Amino acid sequence: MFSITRDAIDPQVLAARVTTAECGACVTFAGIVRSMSDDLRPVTGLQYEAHDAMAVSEFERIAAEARERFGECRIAVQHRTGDLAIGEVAVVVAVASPHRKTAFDACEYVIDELKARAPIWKKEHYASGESSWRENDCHTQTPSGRA
Amino acid sequence: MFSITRDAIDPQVLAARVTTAECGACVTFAGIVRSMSDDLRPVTGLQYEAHDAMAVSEFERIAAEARERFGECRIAVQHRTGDLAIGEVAVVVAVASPHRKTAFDACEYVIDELKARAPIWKKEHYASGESSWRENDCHTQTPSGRA
Amino acid sequence: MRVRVLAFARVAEILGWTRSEIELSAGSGTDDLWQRLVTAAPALAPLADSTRIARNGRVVMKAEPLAQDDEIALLPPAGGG
Amino acid sequence: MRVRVLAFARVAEILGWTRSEIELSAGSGTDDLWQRLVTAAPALAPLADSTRIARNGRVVMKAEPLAQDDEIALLPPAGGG
Repeated sequence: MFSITRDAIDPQVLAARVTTAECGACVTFAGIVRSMSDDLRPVTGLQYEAHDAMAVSEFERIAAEARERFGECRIAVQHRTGDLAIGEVAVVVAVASPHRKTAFDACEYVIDELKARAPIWKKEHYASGESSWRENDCHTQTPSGRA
Repeated sequence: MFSITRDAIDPQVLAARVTTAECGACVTFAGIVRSMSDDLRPVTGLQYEAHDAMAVSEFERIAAEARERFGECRIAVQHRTGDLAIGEVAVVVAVASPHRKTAFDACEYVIDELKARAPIWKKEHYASGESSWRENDCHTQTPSGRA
Repeated sequence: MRVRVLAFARVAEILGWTRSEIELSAGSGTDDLWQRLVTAAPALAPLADSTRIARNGRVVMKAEPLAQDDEIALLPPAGGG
Repeated sequence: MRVRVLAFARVAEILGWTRSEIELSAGSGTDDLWQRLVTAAPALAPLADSTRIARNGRVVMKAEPLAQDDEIALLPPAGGG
């Protein structure tokens, strides 16, 4: 249900994986490579890397939190690494539950927390030839192990 | 972007239809036929009917409201009619936008309003052989034209 | 004056049809049409408050005069999704 | 004592490698390892506050002693999604 992959992601595969006969609702979030950065620079592609094992552990923790907060539901998360072109899917979160409110809330929670906490990094490549590592807003500032 | 169909619905087709190079987020809601009714009776299948033209007009109105409330986004809605089996997709709402908050909010708004307002009806068929028309909670009580 | 009436869901089951052409005297309104239907199918009466009436695709907020060839739809409470 | 170090993103670019085996004297901690890396690559110093250190898959909250064969990961601020 939780993985890092270097291959193309099919949101429908994850949606099917979480949906059972008891589920009346399936909410799927797909994060897609945009042609424009947040600071409005034309983007030619993205490069993702991850600490695969730690990222998967973080997905599991976040999903457990979501179930505790919003109610029983089935959650799948897949994030891609490597070089991605405009329009390609970088991440999918799929949540199925008996009722839709749980699925919406859990799906939004998982992607918000994933962006803040999962050990995954993104480098934007610009039409200008430049590139830069982009950091998400991180609401939890975790101390480090240096001192 | 807005339709009633008697054929199987593919959520991925709607997701692809709304996603452009400017969109970083696509949120898809699929409403699926459950094996259990809200009052916990085993369900064998559902039957949907609609006033097709009025339903499509209502989808368009609801989508326009969502864009006004939550910001620019691309919205597709498809609802199926006829006889549906457990696990089949009855309705899909797909929303793509540059940022995910708009897509989540608009998608949830559209399905909430669709259930309350669109002229679509659902009959549940139970394992017992009985059946009944099920009404959604309707937050807007519209006067009628009888008096 | 002849109008086309579309019935749905529970209302259609009570009436026994999903579409019908109904002849009304000139000057009739949506209220007269509803009364005509209740006379033919008294089981419809309890659904008066919950059934909305649409004329040519728009829900009417109070009784409206009808015109030749109008499409009148009888809409029970929504159950989609 | 030898530990395996994984570097990611900006940190990897500054160090010039993504994985390395580093020999440390017995009793060294995560703080000593970081200091060793900064000495080799001074451009790392400004990233001290933003870089988290994980030991065997768990982020350490303050300096911890290292053990033979530890996996130490240097994690810049998250950028996924």
